[in-house]
Amino acid sequence: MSAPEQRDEVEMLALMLLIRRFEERASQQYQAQKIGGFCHLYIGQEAVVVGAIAATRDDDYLITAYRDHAHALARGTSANACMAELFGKVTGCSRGLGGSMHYFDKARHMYGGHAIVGAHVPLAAGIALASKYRNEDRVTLCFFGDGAINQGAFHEALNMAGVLKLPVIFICENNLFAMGTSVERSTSLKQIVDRAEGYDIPGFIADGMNFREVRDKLTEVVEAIRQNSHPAFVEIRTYRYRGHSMSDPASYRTKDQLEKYRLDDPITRLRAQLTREGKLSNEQFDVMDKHAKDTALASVTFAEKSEEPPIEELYNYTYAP
Amino acid sequence: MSAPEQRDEVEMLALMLLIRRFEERASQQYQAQKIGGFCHLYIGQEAVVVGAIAATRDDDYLITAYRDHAHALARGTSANACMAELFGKVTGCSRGLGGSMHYFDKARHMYGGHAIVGAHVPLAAGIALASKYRNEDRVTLCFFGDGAINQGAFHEALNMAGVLKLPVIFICENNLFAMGTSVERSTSLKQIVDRAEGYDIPGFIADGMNFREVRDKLTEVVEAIRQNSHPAFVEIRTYRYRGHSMSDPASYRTKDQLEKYRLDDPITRLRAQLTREGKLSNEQFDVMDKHAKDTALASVTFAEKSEEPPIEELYNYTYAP
Amino acid sequence: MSGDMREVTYRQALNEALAEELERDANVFLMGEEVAQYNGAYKVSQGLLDRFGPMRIIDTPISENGFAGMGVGAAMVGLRPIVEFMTFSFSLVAFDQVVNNATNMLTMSGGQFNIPITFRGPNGPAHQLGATHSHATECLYANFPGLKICTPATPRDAKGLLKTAIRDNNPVLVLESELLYSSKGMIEPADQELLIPLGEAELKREGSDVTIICYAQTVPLALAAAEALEEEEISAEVLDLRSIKPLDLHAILNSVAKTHRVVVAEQDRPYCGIGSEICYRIQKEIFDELDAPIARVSQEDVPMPYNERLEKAVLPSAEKIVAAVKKVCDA
Amino acid sequence: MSGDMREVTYRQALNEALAEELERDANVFLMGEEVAQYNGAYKVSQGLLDRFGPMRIIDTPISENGFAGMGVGAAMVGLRPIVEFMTFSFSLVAFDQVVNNATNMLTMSGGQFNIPITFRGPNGPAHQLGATHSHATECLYANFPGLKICTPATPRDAKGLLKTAIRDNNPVLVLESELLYSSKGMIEPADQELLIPLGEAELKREGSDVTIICYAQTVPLALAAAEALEEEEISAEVLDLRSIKPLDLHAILNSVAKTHRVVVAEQDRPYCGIGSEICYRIQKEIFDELDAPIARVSQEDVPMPYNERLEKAVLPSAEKIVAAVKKVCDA
Ligand SMILES: Cc1ncc(C[n+]2csc(CCOP(=O)(O)OP(=O)(O)O)c2C)c(N)n1
Ligand SMILES: Cc1ncc(C[n+]2csc(CCOP(=O)(O)OP(=O)(O)O)c2C)c(N)n1
Ligand SMILES: [Mg+2]
Ligand SMILES: [Mg+2]
Repeated sequence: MSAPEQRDEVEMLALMLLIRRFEERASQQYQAQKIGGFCHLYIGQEAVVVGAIAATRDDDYLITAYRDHAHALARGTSANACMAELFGKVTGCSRGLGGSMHYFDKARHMYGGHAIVGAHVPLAAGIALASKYRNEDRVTLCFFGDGAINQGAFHEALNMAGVLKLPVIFICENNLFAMGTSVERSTSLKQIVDRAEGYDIPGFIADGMNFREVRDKLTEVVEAIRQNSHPAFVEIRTYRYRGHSMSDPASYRTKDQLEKYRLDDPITRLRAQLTREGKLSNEQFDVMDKHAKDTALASVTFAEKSEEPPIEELYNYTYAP
Repeated sequence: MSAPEQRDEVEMLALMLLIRRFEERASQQYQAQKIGGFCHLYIGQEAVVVGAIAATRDDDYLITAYRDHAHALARGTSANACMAELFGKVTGCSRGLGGSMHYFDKARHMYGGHAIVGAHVPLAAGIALASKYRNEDRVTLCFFGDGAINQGAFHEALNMAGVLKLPVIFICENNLFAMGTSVERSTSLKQIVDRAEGYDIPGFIADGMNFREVRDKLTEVVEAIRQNSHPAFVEIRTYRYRGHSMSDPASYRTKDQLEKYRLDDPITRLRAQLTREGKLSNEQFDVMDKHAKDTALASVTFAEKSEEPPIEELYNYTYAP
Repeated sequence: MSGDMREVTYRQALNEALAEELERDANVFLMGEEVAQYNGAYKVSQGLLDRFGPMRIIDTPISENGFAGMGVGAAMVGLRPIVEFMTFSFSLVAFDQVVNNATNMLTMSGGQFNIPITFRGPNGPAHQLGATHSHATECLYANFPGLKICTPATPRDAKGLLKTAIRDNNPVLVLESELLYSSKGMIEPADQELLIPLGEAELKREGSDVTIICYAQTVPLALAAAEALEEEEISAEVLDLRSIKPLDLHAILNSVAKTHRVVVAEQDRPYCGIGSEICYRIQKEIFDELDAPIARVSQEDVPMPYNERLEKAVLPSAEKIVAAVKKVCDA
Repeated sequence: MSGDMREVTYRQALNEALAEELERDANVFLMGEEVAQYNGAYKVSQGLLDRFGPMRIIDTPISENGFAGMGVGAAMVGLRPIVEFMTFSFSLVAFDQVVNNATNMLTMSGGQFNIPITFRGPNGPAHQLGATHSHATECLYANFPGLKICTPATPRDAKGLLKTAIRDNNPVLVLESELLYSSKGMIEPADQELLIPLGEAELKREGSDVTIICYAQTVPLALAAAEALEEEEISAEVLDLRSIKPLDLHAILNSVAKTHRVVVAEQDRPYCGIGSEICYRIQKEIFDELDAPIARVSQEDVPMPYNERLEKAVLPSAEKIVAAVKKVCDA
């Protein structure tokens, strides 16, 4: 099962690298207090969104929660626009008004960056409704965490997506924790994917540390949806290396657990696969990584040099003309 | 499987008769404009709540939605107090302040009568939490309609009841419609009970036109819970003969469907069973029925003669001392 | 105005507005509980399913938060959803979607996503529906920047404001009144476009001694009060706000500058109610014009009781407005 | 007062209040996201799980509406739940349970079921959290009869009000402030019972020229403003409401009767905000005592932007209060 026009794997690896290097820089800048508010890093989960990108078209819709830097970058939003947003600059992807949790890029069909847990899931159903309304074969990718599945909004959206047969994929990025609460402590279920049964929606599982598995599973799901509009639910098992947000020491989990996942790193794995298959040399990888690092570093300079949104703009975004 | 102290079936039949006759009177008084607001009749569904009463103890908790006359009567609230409530009189079970949708009887552990669809389901989980907190073996019976299962509050409550292993039975009175919307049009599921799987909660089905089946199924569930605290979900399939509320002509359903269920009437069926088994003569039944009718009629007189809540009470129920 | 004015009900006026806008713009659709096959719990959407089909008139489950959010999502893609709340009391379970997602999106996205959505349905107490079903939500929603709110009191305003709301590029709440659905009024011929701008109050009656500021259900009460006051030789001006947000402060100040006395007749509860805000605005702008403290007639600050007599004691009424006006005029 | 006063943080004061009430009454328990194993997102519940165990300190899923409702249900049976909202911004997804079930139950049941529940957590804007995470909810909740609301600004008030709230037989919102958690203040010794009644304002500073009415986050701002004004020879009285509902109108009127000039400094948004209501009440009761229109310093009426400079422009500040006072004193 492969998508008609599957994306180049080396490019996808480069994307994962960019995401990681970008967030490492963001983390550093946050610690240097150049960035305010909350900041949630995606490091460790890169194969999830990049796998999804590899399985979909550029005009498919994407929406996610507040751990959203990767999703924008994966959609092609520039590192400059992403870093500038963290700095609250007018050159940011949300003009500095949204911040880390609210990345938006309408032109690239990145529909946010949403900070109320679970509340964007109905939005995804609505976007998918619009596809159906207009008779387009575009699929909506809706990402959320394992903690979000216990919100009422999630439930209502899944049921309606099922009733209306909407072309939306609910992608649960199960990183085992919602802040300090493990899935077992928050969720009455043997495994998360079982919740899809309560809505008669087909459910799938993929290993989120494995780019190819994510891509292939989603490719299959996307193709089925394009043929015959319906929702699907995919539980992708992954892990965040960092704390919940920059201020969380993550003392609720063991070093061993973290180490186990680090050894299963999605970037290392895809790199090894490509190297083994002769598609990527070490030199090529180093060039890619340097490029990612340079791009991330350059984005900091860009953000620093950018202007703040003018104070006269204060009232410009409350109402549309 | 029978409850240790199962209730007398003839008494249970008498209770079903009282509920029906009471509501027939209520309907008449509503049409005569003696009753205001909304008024939702339970006629046709009597075996559900009476079956549940037959399976539980007097000190178990009960909570339901706005179609609640039967639930109070089944708990032993007097017809007088119930009718007076409809008339908005101070002798009503909620002092005339609640009305048809808000029957309460704390002494009999009737925890309401709740009018926001789905919103009482978390209350039920909280009541059950209190049982567990106090280490009591009391079970909470939480009734709601098929329409309520698509509310976020329902979802959040079921998950938490599962996580905390609360002694609560979620009883879905599936009467096929939520106002004019059939279950198929509102709910993405093959059958309602399947939703319990999404919370890893044991699910059961019972025929709500059959008193004995409801009682026996619930007896089984209640015993399991008393032994080992946990939630359960029971879909009880039933039918309301009348419209959604007094103002609904119910033109969304066929005469045939209604007729089919009327032929399966829960009162007629239990009566026939008891008669066949030699436990009830026609004369006894007639006496019982007359008693039910008299009680209902007397409740109207009582309600009419009762006082309205004094206007000085207006500010008495906003805050407790 | 050309053509003959005709008499329609408030309900019918709303129905016309929906039909005309659905006809005019293929991006417009209606969604809510019982709006399609049942033709609306209060029959506002009568006939629309037959005319526009199930893709544009969509029945939903009882999932207010979910379908409100679905509306917002569809609006992000450029559709123009009309979301019916069976009543705005039920919008309280959808509060988050309305006050966070609909209103904040434009700001949070740095101007990329405006949300052209209309939320509509009956608002405010009806008759003996009890505490949970009688909420007047206007003052709650008014606190949120990004929302517009209108409150039609007549069939003409109902049609004109709803049409404008649907065409607005922002989230607009059209707060109707169950008690007014069957009321009648004159309105332009069906073939004549009727649009009433948001944010324009209307003098429903001129007067010189006192200004009664009102909206929605309190408009007929204020008019009745004004009539009664005439007999006592008090000339009351009745200003119907029509929109709560934006507020037509200009019209308010003009009237107050003329009468120097104000009674705000509002259908909501008093604490942080619409009247509180209006009072602040007036005293801020033209403190010296006031000859007496501003009086308010609102609900009493108690949960709505079911009993009819107590309910009446809680609600604003023409009598209470008359009494308030007299007190203000005596001051 | 016996014993020595001591210095504690606002966070620690809240923690003491929780521990003391948990100790005192076995019916009291605490429930919310991350309150137990994580010791609280803002560490207010530090150490409580260890001390009171998992039946009384309960971690919940991210299901605010669900666990708020669970709290109400438990309260119906006579338990005294303390429900923590990680922030009151998230209480908006639980709005229905708070404003319908907690508040209306006593009325709807004809007096049978009172709801002795405390909802607590940080409220109001913190720092660069953006539009959805910066809500000041006091004016929304104030509209609902049946609720009581307090807004401590100091460690002493935090402890005393929270303890009183937990013992109250009604639903009480204790609206804390994230920005104040680490602030310090003097407080009675730990072995001395500290209860502060709901509905009693406190003069945090005496003055004669103008009354600055404030609460929660605006108390330190008002005090700073008063200090700055002293240099300009304006003597400002700072009245900390401490409770929003019931409102200590008596204290307000007393102060205004003395100073004749008022600035309300509030942390919420302006439209139908707390200041609107206070303005209405003052002018209603002592219209003639006012020598100038009442001024307000509140948020600007826009969704909260992330950018720090714009956020600052939206928020109330000591400088803005100073400016408002000067204007009022010039009038
Ligand atoms: C309604 C709501 N409640 C609480 C929060 C605070 N909060 C932010 S993220 C989070 C945990 C979410 O965990 P999960 O969904 O698993 O996503 P992850 O952080 O693991 O990506 C919580 C509790 C919130 N933003 N919104
Ligand atoms: C949140 C909310 N939305 C809508 C309503 C209006 N409403 C009252 S009952 C009802 C239908 C409920 O159907 P169901 O749950 O199947 O119960 P039944 O009436 O069949 O007993 C609706 C939509 C409400 N009371 N609360
Ligand atoms: Mg997670
Ligand atoms: Mg039903």
